[in-house]
Amino acid sequence: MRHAPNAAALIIAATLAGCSGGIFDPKGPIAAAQQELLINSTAIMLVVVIPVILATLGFAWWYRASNGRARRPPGENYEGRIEFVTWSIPALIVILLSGVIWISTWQLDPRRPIGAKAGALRVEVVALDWKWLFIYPDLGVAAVNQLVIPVETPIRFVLTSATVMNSFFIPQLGSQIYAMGGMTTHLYLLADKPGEYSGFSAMFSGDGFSDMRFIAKAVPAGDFNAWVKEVSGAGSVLDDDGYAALAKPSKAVPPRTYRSVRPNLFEHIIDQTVSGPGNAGIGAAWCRPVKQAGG
Amino acid sequence: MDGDNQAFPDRTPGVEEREPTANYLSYTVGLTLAILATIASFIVSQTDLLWPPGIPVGLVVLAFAQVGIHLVFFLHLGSGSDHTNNILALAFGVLIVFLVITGSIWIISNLNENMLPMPME
Amino acid sequence: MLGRLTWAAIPFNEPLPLISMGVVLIVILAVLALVVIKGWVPYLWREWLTSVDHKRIGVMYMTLGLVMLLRGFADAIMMRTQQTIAIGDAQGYLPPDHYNQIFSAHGTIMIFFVAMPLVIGLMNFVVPLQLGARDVAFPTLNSVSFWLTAAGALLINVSLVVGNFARTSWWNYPPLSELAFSPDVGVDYYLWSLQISGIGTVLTGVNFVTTILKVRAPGMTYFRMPVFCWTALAANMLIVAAFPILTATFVMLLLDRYLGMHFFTNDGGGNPMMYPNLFWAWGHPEVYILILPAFGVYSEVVATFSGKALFSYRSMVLATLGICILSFMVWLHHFFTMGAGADVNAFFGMMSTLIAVPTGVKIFNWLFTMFRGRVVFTTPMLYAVGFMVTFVIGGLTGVLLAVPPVDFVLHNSAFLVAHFHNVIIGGVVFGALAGYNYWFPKAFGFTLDERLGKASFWCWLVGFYLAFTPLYVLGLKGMTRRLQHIPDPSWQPWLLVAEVGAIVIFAGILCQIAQLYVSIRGREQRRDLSGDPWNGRTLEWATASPPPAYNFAVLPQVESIDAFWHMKQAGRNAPAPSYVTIEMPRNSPVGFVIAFFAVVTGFALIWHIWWLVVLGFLAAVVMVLVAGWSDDREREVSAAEIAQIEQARLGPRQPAE
Amino acid sequence: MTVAAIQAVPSVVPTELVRGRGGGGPAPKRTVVAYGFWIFILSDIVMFSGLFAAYAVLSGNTAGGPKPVELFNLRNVFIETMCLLFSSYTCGLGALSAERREPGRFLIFALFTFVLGSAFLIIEASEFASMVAKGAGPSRSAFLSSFFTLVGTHGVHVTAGLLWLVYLVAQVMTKGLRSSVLRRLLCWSLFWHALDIVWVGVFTLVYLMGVE
Ligand code: HEA
Ligand code: HEA
Ligand code: CUA
Ligand SMILES: [Cu+2]
Repeated sequence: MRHAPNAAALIIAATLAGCSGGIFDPKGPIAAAQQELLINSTAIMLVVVIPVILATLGFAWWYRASNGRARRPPGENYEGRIEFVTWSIPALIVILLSGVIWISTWQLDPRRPIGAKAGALRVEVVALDWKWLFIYPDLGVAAVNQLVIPVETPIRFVLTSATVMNSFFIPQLGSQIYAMGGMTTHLYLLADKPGEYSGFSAMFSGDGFSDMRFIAKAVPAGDFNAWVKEVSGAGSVLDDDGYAALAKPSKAVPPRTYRSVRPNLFEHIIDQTVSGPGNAGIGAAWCRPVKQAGG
Repeated sequence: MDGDNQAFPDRTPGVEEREPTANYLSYTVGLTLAILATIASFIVSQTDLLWPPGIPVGLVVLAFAQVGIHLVFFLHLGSGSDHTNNILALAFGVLIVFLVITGSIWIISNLNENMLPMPME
Repeated sequence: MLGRLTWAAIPFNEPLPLISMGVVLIVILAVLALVVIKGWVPYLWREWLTSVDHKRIGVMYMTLGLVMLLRGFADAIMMRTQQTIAIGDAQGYLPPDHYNQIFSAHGTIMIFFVAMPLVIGLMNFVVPLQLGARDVAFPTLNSVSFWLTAAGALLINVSLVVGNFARTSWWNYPPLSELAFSPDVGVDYYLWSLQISGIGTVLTGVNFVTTILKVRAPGMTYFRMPVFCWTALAANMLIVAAFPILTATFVMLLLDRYLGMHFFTNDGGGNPMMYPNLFWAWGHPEVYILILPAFGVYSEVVATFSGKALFSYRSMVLATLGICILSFMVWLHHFFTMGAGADVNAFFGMMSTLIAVPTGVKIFNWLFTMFRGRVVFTTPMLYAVGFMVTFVIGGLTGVLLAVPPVDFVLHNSAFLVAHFHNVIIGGVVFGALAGYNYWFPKAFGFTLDERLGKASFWCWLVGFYLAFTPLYVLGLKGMTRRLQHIPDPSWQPWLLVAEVGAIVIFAGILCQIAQLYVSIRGREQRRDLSGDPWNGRTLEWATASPPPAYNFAVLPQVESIDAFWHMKQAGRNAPAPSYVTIEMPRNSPVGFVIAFFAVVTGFALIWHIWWLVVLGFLAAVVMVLVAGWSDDREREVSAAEIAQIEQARLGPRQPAE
Repeated sequence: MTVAAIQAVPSVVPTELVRGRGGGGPAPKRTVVAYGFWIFILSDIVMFSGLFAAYAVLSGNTAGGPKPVELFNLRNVFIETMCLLFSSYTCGLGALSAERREPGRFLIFALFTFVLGSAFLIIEASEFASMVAKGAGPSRSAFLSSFFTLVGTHGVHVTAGLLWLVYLVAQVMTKGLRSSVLRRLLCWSLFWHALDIVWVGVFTLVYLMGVE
């Protein structure tokens, strides 16, 4: 009986895990932790929720007016003791959950580097209308709607948007995070198994939103280096003109790669976004919205 | 029924019951205090009388004092027959204003900090 | 002359909207023609449109809510159908531009013009009766509130025909909603209709807080108020405290759009994150504005149909106030994934779960009210039990979303969509329908058909589980919300089930309509002469069904909680009642006229017809000034008149002296 | 059993029991109106809190445009503040005279209030105009958007308050100080004092903290 909630949660999980994709099919430590957290929290709550549901049905049925066998002693409700229980049961669960929340939120903070052996690979992500641009600043290449990463290597995503808000999400790897104009968000993920995982924007961004999808391909380190070599050998260059062409709204864009990228493109995009369309460069004096007025 | 209703006359529509309000003196006191608080605010902000990093705090404290003066001497909060309700409503309002303003500042400044180009190490 | 308005605004080239628009127009014209031919105009104008009677206004709110529910449902079924057929390479029958309008309209209409009118309508009808009052504190203002809400609803429906609605979701987040990305009128429709109805809602909040705190029957101390009045008080405090934030936020977005300011733009130093922050500072309290009155309904229903006082009135009140305050400290849980630090996320996550405590206490109290009671399964009680089972599941998934790292993978997923439909349908809609079935006899003097009512309940319950359980599953499989077409063909079976669920809910609506029809037809046999068909506990059952305009010929003297129950228990013979003159508010066209000009002004603002803006606004102001001048707002109902009405009503049933 | 039952109940509820806990039956109209208006004012202040929050968050975002220090003139702000303070004073005295049914005095105080309020508005308007002339209009930067909106909304309230005052003076002149008019005056004076309170927030947060 003690394990009933856990069992129930596991059954739900099992039905889902049978299928591929989604957050019950994790391929990295973050996603795995989140799956476990989800199941544990559900189990903790089911401890009270299942009895409540059963009691509701049970009481309603047993005390139906037509049931003469139900005992209904007259007189006051005995309040005090039950009242104490009604407050303390949810309170206890909430205290437990709060502990879980506090610890897990720090541990799974998207900005927290993942402690794996290899140094993190930096990938800059730019949300465009309606496709994703991935820049590998240290490797000098870039790709659209296609993300190739080495397995077992923490990836340090740095994200912004050249347009409206979007949310960058690869369910099988874990946490999503918003990409916003003029701002930089940060996310660490790690894939521990090779494979192709679907990624998309989880924040509605307009007409082309439904097709703003990409494949995140996790490959062994050797394959990754080969891929980089292959990419840098062919294809076009992502310079200012190339970027301007790319930034124009387009839907269901097929994956493509760039053999080289204009230096500091990411920073340049941020500047351009905050200083308004067509004003690239003038934004020298723009102020990152960091300094607050007092008060 | 009328006899019964003595304790709670049906006063709803149109019946007058004058509440004793303040007098000239209380308004004058209020004005004097408010002016003093205003002057103090301006002085604090323009001079180094107060330890400079403490100036914003000082200004906020003075603003609260000033609002209190207005509430007591101009709006006569706390006098009158059934003012508990007014004060409770005010307390609720102040709580909400406080939550919205400090909450927003906390949230947005935290977000901004987290969105610097350099991540935490 | 006509600003941005040209013939191009009417979608002649798109058959779908054109047909629906044609149908709607024909229906409206037919109804109008019928009203005119039958000579009902004067009656409608006198008795309804200008009425300031809280009972009539309540009924009008409910009608508005139910009619708009049909509109919202039409949107829902279109979305469900699109998502079942547009899978893989198929694009379905709705292009993105149309689909995006539909889900935006569905969310906006359901929240602002279905759920809000339903709960406000119930509060309007019930609260003054339960308080033993003659009307609300400001009856004319009440009518203004209603008509402003109706004006907003009208404006949003105009967008169907003239121009288009927003394609920016019901959140309307900038920068997407800024001029740069949404240059057409859709967002302006959204903003102005919500601004106009928002003013009405704030005034309702002011009105009801004052009513509940200042115009109760003699002897009704705070701790003798029915629980529904407590939840209504809390909900209206939340309205007063939350809606102005929304107003301010929309003002800023409007200034960005109309005067080129930079509150939420990407450029010019604007900060788009400020909008979600303020929007949810309103938005989270908003969901409790909806659920608290529903909790009140369940409290009344469960107590009545268990034949027992509510278990632990004290905890119920405390829990209500607790939820009221806490609801203002959790808003960040709607944007955990925006990138705040762990400290902020964890704080708001913990505060969110804290709300489970008072909510849980409420659930337990209803549970223990049934315990050792005598439970009668009427339609309202079925809804209450269905709610208790369903809502705890929605609450559980809500708490799950409140765990930040879990939300990192579930935010904006179908799982979230399932969560809020779970709590809104299983909580708010069930509550509204329970209240509708429970108080209908009081409002109209005859009972509703129980058989069809129960059939409708079962359709709703089964339909809900069929329609939304698949969405929980799909969310876990990585389906995000607001998808115009579905990328993964393996999801199709689940989507089919969801479609079936929506159809079962539709069957529920049909039962509901049939129930209304059957009951009206058989009303002579269904008359409720007692005024107390359910053996109720609170004061609204102490007067006739339907209640006279003044509610109570003699203000009741309250001595306990469940005042009417105790009166019935005490049940001594009455002294011959002696009546005195009552002053009642006069009917007033002010609300209707102001709302009319609000629609005109709003429409003109949307289309940039500046001269009409000025004209409409001035006309509304003049109306306010005219109304504010009058001192003659009450009419007297003389003692003799009251005696006559009361005699006619309870003459034969007057207890023997 | 229904209505009859109500009347059956003995109506003598002990006064001590219910006073102060709201059991005294419907409150007098004046109390109801004043309370309702008080709640409305609180909602208005919450609306301002949204604008204050926006200003607090955006005031650093000048987008290369002028900063608060370069724009604000504290001498003007001080004069504006004094105008509002004195107008609150005359407003209070006017309310007092009205209460005492002294229409003559009331009108004089109303005139003072109107003049002081208008002076405030004129200073504010000229300040706005000079800022716009300097190229520091509301669409220059987020800081200026939030500044003009916050301060301007307060200004719009003051304008509305003045127009309302004129309207009420007209009512006093035609109808005299009868109770319905007195109730409206009460609401107006609550409104006017509340604007003063909002202004305290404005000059502290926007002006003093902006330049210090
Ligand atoms: C009536 C409406 C309503 C209600 C009552 C609730 C109730 C709750 N909601 Fe929900 N919510 C919405 C309407 C509502 N919500 C809407 C409309 C959205 C999305 C809007 C959008 O994005 O478009 C949303 C979104 C939403 C999110 C954002 C998710 C995201 O965007 O990623 C979160 C996250 O924390 C959340 C949490 C909660 C919690 C913790 C409760 C709690 O109040 C639930 C408390 C109840 C219980 C827990 C059950 C009963 C308790 C017991 C039986 C006691 C024992 C149990 C425990 C101790 C766990 N809700
Ligand atoms: C009150 C709130 C409410 C209600 C009741 C509903 C009800 C329903 N909703 Fe909705 N929904 C939202 C609020 C609501 N929704 C919101 C806020 C969004 C987010 C929008 C956004 O993304 O921006 C959303 C989004 C949303 C989506 C989009 C999901 C996505 O983003 O991908 C879908 C898809 O299927 C959906 C489906 C449904 C269905 C099938 C119902 C059904 O249950 C419909 C039920 C309605 C009826 C059955 C009508 C009943 C009519 C009567 C009872 C009248 C009877 C008349 C008389 C008696 C006179 N909803
Ligand atoms: Cu997001 Cu700064
Ligand atoms: Cu919420």
